[in-house]
Amino acid sequence: MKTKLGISFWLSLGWMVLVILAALLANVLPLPNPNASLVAAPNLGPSIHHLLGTDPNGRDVLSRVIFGSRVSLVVGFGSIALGLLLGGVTGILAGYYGKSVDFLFNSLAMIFLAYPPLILVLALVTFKGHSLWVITIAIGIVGSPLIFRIVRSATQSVAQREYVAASRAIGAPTWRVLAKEVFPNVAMTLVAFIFIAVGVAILAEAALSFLGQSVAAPTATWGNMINDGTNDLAQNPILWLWPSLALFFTILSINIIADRLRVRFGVRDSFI
Amino acid sequence: MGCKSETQGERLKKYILTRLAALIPILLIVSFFTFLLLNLLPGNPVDAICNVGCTAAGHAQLTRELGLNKPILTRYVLYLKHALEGNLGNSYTTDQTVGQALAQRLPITLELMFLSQVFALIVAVPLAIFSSLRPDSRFDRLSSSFSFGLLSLPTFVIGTFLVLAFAVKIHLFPATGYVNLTANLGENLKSLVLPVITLGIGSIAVYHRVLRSDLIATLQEDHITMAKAKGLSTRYIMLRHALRPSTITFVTLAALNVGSLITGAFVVEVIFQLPGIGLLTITSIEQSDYLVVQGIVLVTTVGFVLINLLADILTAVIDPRIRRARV
Amino acid sequence: MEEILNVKDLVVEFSAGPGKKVHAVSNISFALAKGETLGLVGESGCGKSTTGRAIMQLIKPTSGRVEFEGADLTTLRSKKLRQARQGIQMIFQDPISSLNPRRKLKDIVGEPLAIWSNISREERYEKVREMFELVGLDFEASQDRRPHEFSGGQCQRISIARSLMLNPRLLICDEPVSALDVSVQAQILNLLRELKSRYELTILFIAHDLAVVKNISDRVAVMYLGKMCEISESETLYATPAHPYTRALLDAVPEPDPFVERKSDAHHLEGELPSVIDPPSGCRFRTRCPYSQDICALEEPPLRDISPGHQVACHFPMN
Amino acid sequence: MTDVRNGPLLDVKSLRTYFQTSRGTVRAVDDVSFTLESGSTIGIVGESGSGKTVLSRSVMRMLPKAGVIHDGAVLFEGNDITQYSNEQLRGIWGAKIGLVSQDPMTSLNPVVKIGRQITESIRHHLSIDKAQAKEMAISILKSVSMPEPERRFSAYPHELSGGLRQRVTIAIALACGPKLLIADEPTTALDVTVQAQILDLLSKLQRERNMGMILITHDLGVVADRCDEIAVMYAGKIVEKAPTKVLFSNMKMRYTQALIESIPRLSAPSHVPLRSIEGRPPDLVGTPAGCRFAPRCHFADERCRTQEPPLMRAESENHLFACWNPVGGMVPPPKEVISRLGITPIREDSILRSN
Repeated sequence: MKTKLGISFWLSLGWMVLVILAALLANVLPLPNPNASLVAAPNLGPSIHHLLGTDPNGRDVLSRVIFGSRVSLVVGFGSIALGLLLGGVTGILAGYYGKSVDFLFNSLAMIFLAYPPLILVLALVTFKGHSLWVITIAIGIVGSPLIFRIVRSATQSVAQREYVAASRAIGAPTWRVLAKEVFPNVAMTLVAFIFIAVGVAILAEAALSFLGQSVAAPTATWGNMINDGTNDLAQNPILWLWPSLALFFTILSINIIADRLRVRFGVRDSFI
Repeated sequence: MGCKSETQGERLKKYILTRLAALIPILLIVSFFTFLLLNLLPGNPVDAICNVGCTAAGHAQLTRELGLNKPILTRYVLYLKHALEGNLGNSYTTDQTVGQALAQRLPITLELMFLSQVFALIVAVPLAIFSSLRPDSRFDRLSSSFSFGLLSLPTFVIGTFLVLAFAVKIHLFPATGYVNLTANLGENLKSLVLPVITLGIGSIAVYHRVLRSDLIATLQEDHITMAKAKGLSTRYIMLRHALRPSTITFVTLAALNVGSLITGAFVVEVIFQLPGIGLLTITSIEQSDYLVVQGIVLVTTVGFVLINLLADILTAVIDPRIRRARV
Repeated sequence: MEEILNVKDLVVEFSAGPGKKVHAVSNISFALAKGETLGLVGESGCGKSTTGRAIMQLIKPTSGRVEFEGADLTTLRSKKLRQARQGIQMIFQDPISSLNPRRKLKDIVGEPLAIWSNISREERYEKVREMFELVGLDFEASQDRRPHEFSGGQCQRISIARSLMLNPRLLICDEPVSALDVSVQAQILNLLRELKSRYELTILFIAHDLAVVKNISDRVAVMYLGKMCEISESETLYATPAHPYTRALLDAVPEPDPFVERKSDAHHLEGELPSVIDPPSGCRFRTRCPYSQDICALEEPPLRDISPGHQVACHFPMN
Repeated sequence: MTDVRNGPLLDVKSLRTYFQTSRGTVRAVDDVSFTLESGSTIGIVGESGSGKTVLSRSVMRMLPKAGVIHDGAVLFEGNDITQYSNEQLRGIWGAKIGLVSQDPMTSLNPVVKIGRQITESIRHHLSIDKAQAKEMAISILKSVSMPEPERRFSAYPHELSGGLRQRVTIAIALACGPKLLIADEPTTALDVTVQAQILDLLSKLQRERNMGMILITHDLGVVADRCDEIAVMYAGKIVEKAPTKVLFSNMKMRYTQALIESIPRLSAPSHVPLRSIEGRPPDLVGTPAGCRFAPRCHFADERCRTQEPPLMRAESENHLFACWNPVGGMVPPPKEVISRLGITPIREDSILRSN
């Protein structure tokens, strides 16, 4: 029996579609250059020409919010895709084979997990440079041992099920057991966690750029826009508000989507 | 049933000892990787110290002075030897040693993190208990959505919002700055109110959700039905029978959460200009103060590993089954 | 009679932490003749399921030989082993867990053919349809549905259908009816009996219920703590059990008939099952045996013939 | 709440428990009545999904609050406990009604020592001090034949085998000297050799303490020589109820007959085909008109499919059954029809008393 996904799920999905479309079409949309100064007078309020107004440098805020979403989305989805590649594949192998394979990968993951994630990312970014790709890879690497742990434990519980033994008894080769019996059942657990992970990755990037350690200025990111906004908090709080709202609604949507999928797939609510 | 002669206490002691012994190789590997990472990556402390006017000869001499021409393994062993003696090197940019800098900054960050967890637990635990007593009631749904919202709020958004509301608009608390604990306790706490709330809010959401779902699952177990069949009161069952097994995942989670707590602490320190480890890290990175960064990574990592070990021991104390399974 | 399976000195041990070993199966030997059904009984933890899985090579035996149709399965690797295994199939205890919840019934049952034969999809589903009818399932109504929509008994029928797709010679049934209700259990037992005569199957039937085992088996083997205690024709074993453990097992079975007086001399087993990590010396049953003497602790009783076809491992067999 | 009473220890009258789910109303227990005297045992036999566990919880009144509809009365020592407040119920749970549940592996709290799990009940109900409670608990552990009771007192559940754990749950149930013991599949999760020990222990304690016992099981073998009376449940209803020997020798209901014949027996020769019941038990949501067993019954006719058979009395005393085509032909003339759901809901117990 399937539970309904509910209105909150569809609203969240709608918001995500909107954000993704805007990010994809940002170049085509009639927006001024997000990094161009003085496209209009500084510190304008919202108007018909500049829907969200302008910042102290006279840059168009709407344009910056939309272009800023690109960084969040690329880092969020890109890093988790990388994390899945690294952590997901090793997780399935470790969970299914156990023994020495498991020992090897698990020890590696535990070493990675011993580092506080931000420190590791900061170290990587400091020495590799503040480019979008370095940030994405750094967050992906830091996230992969966590994804590994989730996939590994999900695989372990699936591998014990008797249909896996039955498939081996029929004489299925290992790749077939993994592809037809193990993976589809692990994937179910994974989907919900992956969305949460994307949210966490986006938050991580935003925190980095708030600290001035993400993609270098003047590229617009939600994090550095919020940071800029805090400087004028008393005079012009609205500058701080727009990127904060964009970030909040995006993370909320992702969390809601993840939670509804989790309930739908009957996965237990746990962060480990 | 294999070793009935051992008492529970002996088993626990043995468990802790095994875990402590396993800690040494982990710390060695972790510190080596840290060293390797910071040394193999491009970007060189000599470049950082030498400015544009640095000659090639000066460059080479500095490299020799810093011992950077020796093989990496030798350098690691030397670093480790010095580290064990309490010497983590000198900062290039200030006249402090790395050890002094850490000793000055670390207590501030620790106080912030500790207080924020106390705050988070005070709010999250009762919320979770009331939610789990009546899952899907109006209270449960309201508090769940509330924590869902909190979970989606980045620390720096909360922080700046609190500054705007309580410091800029109504001047209730200072927006920035830190008063030393030893100097004036009252002022110290007052200066930490907003940072602690900011940092704690993220933990509230995580703790509430996990403890709630764990309690709900525990309350459905057979042994709870049996406890009810004894005629025990709901309050007693909750405190004596449900909360304790539920704390196991909770403790493990809290330890893992320290990772994101450190991230949060850094951000909070920047917002409120608290002179803790976070602020030190950011400035050191900006100034490529390489030995300071290395020291920070080493200390936080060791601390992180120790906290997770503590959590493991704590779960073994709570759950007698673990002692046997993991030894 | 032609032997189809010959298990010789099978040993399965698992590691249980440093210096500790679980002696799950210790030196088990037995043979199955073509077309016969051997029941394997014992309490939980006696190693009967491990034996079944070790024969199938789902668990690697620590030592010993498993000869199936002349070939020693323990020496075969990967592809060869997979091919040899086609002749042996297995049915598991938990009917729900033995079917992948994400796949459709027709694909679950058709899976063996998808792996081993090159026939087209249509031909494959045609064979699946025939098998569905054989085990009493409606193909049209159920082919596109997933396992959770079916009851335990129906799921067990699906498992049986899947196991028969490759025309196996040997069927290993690991507690196939213990998770089912009595009324459904009878359906499955009857179905197995019918299929056995139709396909001339040899069956290794692993179960803890002695009455169920008696109903379906030609011969019965009793295991205790990883060791074989007694093996015999089923009528002989049930009428004149020679091992004190067999006797105790039989006495413990509650008979669903209030008019059958419970035997006053029935001896119920006292004490606890010893640990498989550190099993008792000599005869493993001696710690709970009412007839145990000094020699039982010192010397392990070998499995020996006490009458034609009746073997027992006891220093002081009954009767 | 007096002990001076004339009625039986337990008198269950037309008990109904329905659950409201998204699929519809599940009629888990549907018009069940029976009585139980002190010192006697009633066996409730049914397959999975027949509602026997819900029945035991309904008798104790231990049901979730939301989405449950109940009706009928449960007179325990003459008082209708369906009218009790939660506070009153907690006063009899553990003190006067003890519960032994199915799986000893999950029914003990894994992180609480065994001693505490026994004493907390004693201390709650009897308000005595810690030392006395410990003494009592150890003597109860002795009475359930627990080896080394003093040492087990401070052990954790995972250190015990399944059989010993079930002894602990029995000790817990008996701690305060209950009048009624409900054993819900007490041996299903145990091996056959341990099962015999536990069942013997239960019967012994029940006789010694003159308790009433409800023994719930799916295994007719378990109830055959340990119950005074047996009630067979099918799809939420009692379909036949009789003293044990009468039920086995002179069953009337076709389901009871099929159930008994489908069990493989040690005394039967090998390779005899078993009587099987085709199909599966009905879904308890929207049960069809007529006899609930009709779709699986070889003897079902038009009437069975359209008209629900009431509980009727057989020739022997205390033997009730619900079947239009009973084994051995229809014995009671139609005027002796005892109850007919929805038409004349006469309670079974009133008929029994008018006997």
